[in-house]
Amino acid sequence: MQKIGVFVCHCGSNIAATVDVKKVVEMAAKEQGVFHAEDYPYMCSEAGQSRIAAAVKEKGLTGIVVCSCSPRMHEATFRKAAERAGINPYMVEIANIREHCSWIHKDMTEATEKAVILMRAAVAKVHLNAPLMAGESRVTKRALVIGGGIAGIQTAIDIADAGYKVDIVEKTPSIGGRMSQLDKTFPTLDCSACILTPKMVEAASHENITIHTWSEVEKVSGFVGNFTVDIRKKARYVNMDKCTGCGVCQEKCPSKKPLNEFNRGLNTRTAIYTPFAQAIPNVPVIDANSCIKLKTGKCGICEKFCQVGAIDYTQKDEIITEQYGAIVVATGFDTIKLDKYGEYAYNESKDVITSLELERIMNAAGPTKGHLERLSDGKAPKEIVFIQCVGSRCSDDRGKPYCSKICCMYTAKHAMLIRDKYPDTNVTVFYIDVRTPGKNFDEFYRRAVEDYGVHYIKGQVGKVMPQADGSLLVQGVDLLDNKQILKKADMVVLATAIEPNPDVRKIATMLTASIDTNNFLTEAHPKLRPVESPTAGVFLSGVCQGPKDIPETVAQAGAAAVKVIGLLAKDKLKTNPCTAKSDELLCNGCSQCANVCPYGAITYEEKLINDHGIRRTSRVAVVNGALCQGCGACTVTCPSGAMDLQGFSNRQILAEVDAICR
Amino acid sequence: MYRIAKANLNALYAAIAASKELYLPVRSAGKTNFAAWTEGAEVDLDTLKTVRSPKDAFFPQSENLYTCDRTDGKISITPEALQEKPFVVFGMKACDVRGVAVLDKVFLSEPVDSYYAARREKGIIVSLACSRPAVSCFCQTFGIDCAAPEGDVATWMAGEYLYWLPQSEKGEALTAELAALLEETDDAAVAEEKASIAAICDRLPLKGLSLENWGAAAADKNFDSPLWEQLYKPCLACGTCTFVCPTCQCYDIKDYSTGTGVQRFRCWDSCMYSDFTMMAHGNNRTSQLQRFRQRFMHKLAYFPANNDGMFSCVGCGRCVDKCPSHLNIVKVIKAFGKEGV
Amino acid sequence: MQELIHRAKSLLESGEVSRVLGWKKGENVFDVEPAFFATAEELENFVYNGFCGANLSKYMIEASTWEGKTLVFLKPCDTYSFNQLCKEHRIDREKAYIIGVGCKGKLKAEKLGAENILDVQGAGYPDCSDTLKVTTLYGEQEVAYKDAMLERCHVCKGKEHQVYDELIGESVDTCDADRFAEVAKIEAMSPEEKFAFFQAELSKCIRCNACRNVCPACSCRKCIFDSTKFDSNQKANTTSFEEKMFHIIRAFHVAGRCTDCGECSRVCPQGIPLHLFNRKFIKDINNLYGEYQAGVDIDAKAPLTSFRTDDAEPGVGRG
Amino acid sequence: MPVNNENWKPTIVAFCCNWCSYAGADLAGSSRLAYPADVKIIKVPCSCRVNPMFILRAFEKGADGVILCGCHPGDCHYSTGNYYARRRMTLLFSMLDYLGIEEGRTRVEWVSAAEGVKFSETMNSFVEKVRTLGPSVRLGDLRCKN
Repeated sequence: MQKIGVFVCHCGSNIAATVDVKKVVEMAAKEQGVFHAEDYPYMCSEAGQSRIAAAVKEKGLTGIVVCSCSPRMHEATFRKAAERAGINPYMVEIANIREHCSWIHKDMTEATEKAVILMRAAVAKVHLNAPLMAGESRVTKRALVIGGGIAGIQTAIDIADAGYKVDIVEKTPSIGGRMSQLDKTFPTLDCSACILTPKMVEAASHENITIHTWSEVEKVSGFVGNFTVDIRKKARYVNMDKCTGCGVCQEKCPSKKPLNEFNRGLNTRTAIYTPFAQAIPNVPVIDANSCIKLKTGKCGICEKFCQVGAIDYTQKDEIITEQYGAIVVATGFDTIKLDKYGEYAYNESKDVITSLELERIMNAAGPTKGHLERLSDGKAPKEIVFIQCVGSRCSDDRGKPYCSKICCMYTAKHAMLIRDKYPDTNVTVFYIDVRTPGKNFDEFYRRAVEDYGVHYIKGQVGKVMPQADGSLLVQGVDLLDNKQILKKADMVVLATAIEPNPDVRKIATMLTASIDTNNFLTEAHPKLRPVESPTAGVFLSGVCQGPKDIPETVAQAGAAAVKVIGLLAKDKLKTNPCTAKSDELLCNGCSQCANVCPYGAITYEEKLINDHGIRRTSRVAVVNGALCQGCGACTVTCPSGAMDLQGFSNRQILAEVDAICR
Repeated sequence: MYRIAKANLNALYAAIAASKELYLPVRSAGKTNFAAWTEGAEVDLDTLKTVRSPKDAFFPQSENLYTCDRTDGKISITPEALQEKPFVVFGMKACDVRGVAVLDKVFLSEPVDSYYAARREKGIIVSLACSRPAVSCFCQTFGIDCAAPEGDVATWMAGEYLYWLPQSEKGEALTAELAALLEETDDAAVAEEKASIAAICDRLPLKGLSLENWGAAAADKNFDSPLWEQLYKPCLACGTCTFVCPTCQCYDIKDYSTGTGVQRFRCWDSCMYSDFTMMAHGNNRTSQLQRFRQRFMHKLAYFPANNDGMFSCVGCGRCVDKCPSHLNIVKVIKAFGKEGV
Repeated sequence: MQELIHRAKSLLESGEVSRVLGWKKGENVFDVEPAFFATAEELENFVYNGFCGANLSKYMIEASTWEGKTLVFLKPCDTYSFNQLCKEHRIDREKAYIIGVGCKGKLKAEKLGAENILDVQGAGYPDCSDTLKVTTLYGEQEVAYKDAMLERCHVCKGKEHQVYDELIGESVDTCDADRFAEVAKIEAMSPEEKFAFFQAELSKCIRCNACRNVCPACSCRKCIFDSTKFDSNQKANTTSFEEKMFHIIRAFHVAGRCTDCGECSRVCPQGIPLHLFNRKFIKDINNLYGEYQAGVDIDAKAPLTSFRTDDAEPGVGRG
Repeated sequence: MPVNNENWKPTIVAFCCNWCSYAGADLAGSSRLAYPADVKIIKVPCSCRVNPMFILRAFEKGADGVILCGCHPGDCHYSTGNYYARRRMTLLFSMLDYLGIEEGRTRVEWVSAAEGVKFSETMNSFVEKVRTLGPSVRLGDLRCKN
């Protein structure tokens, strides 16, 4: 029989304005087993918590119900408070009378009635709570970073600097990511490569960092502190140890047709290639889909010219298995496909390009060697129109509902750079809003308008029409002047929305990390835990969590690293004690529970069972508490009810049901 | 002796139901069981044996004993009201009527079970002779004459009439109440019917079933017999035999949570069940052999030992018909009778 | 039948098996009981005829814990249950010597008017006849064999044994009805009709647990309706709810494991068509997750312990 | 059995998984998206924790509607839990329909932590549906209704 204390929080007026907390206290006091009930303005405050401790001491409470905000907010707080007061932390239950009650109901009578019922359900549950002890599990002091862009690189360097081993898995042949594709960066106009390359080199040469490029995460099992990850190292067909990066193979390769991914397909590359000059590692890969030797067996030119004998056509994909304590997702982004935006004529005209393509065109290592020219005829454009929010802030299902955040600034950057380098080229920007909330951002934008004469028009473009003479007719609207605009242009640049790398879905599933409707990974808490995933041991770095620019990405990368370091610094972790447990007297040994366990936490043993004096040897299920994550799938599969979940036992949940329905 | 035309029985039922509850065999979803009579109910007096016995009328499968309620921190206890309205159980067979006598031994001896006693007081038994006894019947073994059933009123179906004979004060009173529907007649038809029934009873395969080696003396004698080991094996440990039996009287007491309290109720239990008389330390009978033995030893040895030789089996044969494994009390009686001990 | 007895005796004598699990003569031709035989003399009471409906697989759970092998006679449909129990580690295949016996359809004595039967001719095996001659207390009658068969024999899954060591005796195909026709008929009813139908059937339930205890899939050491784990051991029969809860949950617990052996309906003293619950789940599983017959493949993934990412959503097809 | 009594309030039990739907309900709360107070939420770690027994028990004790909310298929915190829950509930609901229990009394809805709006809309429409059906009598135990 429990002695239960019920503590009702006002949460200032958040609860008390809608729920009659005194009434809840009054009703609680009448519940069976309730020996103490009180209310307080802020239960979570120091003073509030010490009231709990005082009541525990005075009344000898064995269980606690706090009627307050969501347990997702303060369950941990109250469990700690209980522990300090000398009660097992799992003897605490929260009745959520804020998010699930006071905030959604207006009528005080109704809300109070509901709060009383929620309180009763929690009291009914606590009656059946049992003290639970957290177990311990070891921490593997090594981190995995998925994605080798600036986010992944920065996270890896920060973790490595703290003295922990880090592996980066990058699916392309080189680390560097999107940032390596950029020409200049806003708002300082630094050369992107100039600031990124040293970081890449630092990562590559760091004694604690291992880089797996041309590799993908294949399988993840385990849990925080103890992940086991299979990494597929795709066949490179080039021996990394022998290759000197001389580049002869690429010069000689006769297969020159594949589109150059690094240059966004604006030109071609060879079948054996390094994506860009500063690639790390500076070892080419052979694109098996284009390589003549691999496709037909004839050719072998690269092998012939390679002086160190690094070419190896017999290489196979290799799966390596590694142990990690923490995993950081830094999978970055891509621009959305524009297939649904036929009005911009992106697929019709070579002179309608995305901003990222413009980056490559502006870049000295790009398809035009840095000359601003039309891809259709190589002529210098004299009229350029930028269109903002292509696919961003979109209310229909063609695009994304969110703001891609970086477009306003990079468009200002592009416009400014063009006006600077090609003063006789006119630049017009169609925008919905210009958003410049960042350090030196608005100043930067104003310079584009005021100093560089970029023509900003508030309004949307309805249609881009390729003309017979090769020019483009842009039909838009000027909302400030309230008039239709028809503008002839030589080039149209689309500020295309960004979206999480499409592979993130697969990775999130492997990691059991949740993703939102836009495929961005979900944070454990949007404000208070923005770099952690809800899945313990999985952290978020960069745009995989939400649109952000480079400094924000680097900041988040560092934050994720700190979280990882904090985890790896521990030798042991407390495990969740709310795990499944099998009653061996009832277990049939039928194996159904093991079939549904996602963690392989259930095994079977032949055991001598003493059932009230009747001895028998039986096959029974045994749960590994360190592996079990407490989902409860096994409990429902078990027909005899032998398998139960601690903290959410059958009888506890039924007690809640009964209390609600009574 | 009275009689009423079969065609007029509905009027009889209605007349009884006007002032009393009336339970009688009703066919529903393909089976005949005792149920409360309602206008339009499919009364079935032709089926010899209802699936469950009419013992429900006096000892229901589940019944409330009292209700505890805790509202506003105060506890109230309300005992279940005893049966007040008189009721008639119509169409009970001779074996089932004897079954009630067995229950009386249990529930009316000290301490008297007030719930049962109230029902016995208010209940009027109108029995019905068995015009077509069945192969599983062995009531003769227990000295029951299915042609002349006991009860407050005994009835016979013969020709186009139901013949009606009050046999007790209660029966006389009921007859008086129904006088308008009953006509006086002589015994001739009933005597003929009795003779016809007796002729059939003579041909019943279990006619000569002997209770030799049973009775009070068997309590110690049969307990350790190796025969149990062979007999119990096919037993599924279900409660079919118990729940169709007119004399099984074991019950469990449980609490049903109403949210603000409990309803304490009792419900039939079966000694065949593995959780029968479960206690904190487990069960006192740990094997199905023990449970199986208990059921038959109780009916054929312990009960007679404690009740002046009265067996707690009335030979209705329901368990013979219904056992999923075709095990039954007859096989047990015979096993010991044939082989001795 | 003599062949079966002969074979059993020789296996007993050779010591290959320690006992025989089969059917034993009763008081009457139809009250055959499942039985263990330890000696050749005992086997004189062995019987195999049209009334041997009892599925012996479940008795192998206990027999698996005994010393030595048990010779068990299994009809084709019983072998599904045997396999399913092997899959669930409830019985040990190594402890069983299985003689698969032929089946020509099994009889339900009730359909012959069981309570008055003195004798039935024509139900013997292997020489059963198309017409049964039934002698009753009240005269003789003839009944077509088919008309007296158990419901399950009309929707027989086939006469192939799924597991055996040897086969004795021929079978006759008895399937002459659509296994899911009854379920489909109910599905087509209005909710009110459905409710009325099941309410009438289930209100007969006396909670005797015969359906559960005979069921080879209900092999739990302790049923949740007997244990305190769910506060579900009420045993009560007071309202319309307990029986529904019991039968829904029982059907749910055996969903994907029930081989549709029909024992539940065979043994129900109140004649409740309990197979309609299990068969509803089987029909749904077949429709939604692909054809699945429990007891065929020991290694197959059971429908409720597996999934597809594109499974139908709950309530699919609801109005 | 629809009732005309406008004051009648249904009892609705909502099982919500801890990771998505419970958080979705929290979001509905912090976004002040109203839904009827008839809905009472029980937190479970995952939709796969919900035993059909819980649902029947709710009806037994007088619930008029039971709804189960979990992560969207593919997004389960435990990767596969809601897939099992989906099959279980599909079969259970099908059985309840088969027994003639009004189909509007049970529902499964996948609600993510980000879908406060969906949570609120789901509850509004579910309660509305149950209200039109009236008090549940086909699955209740009369003992707790007196």
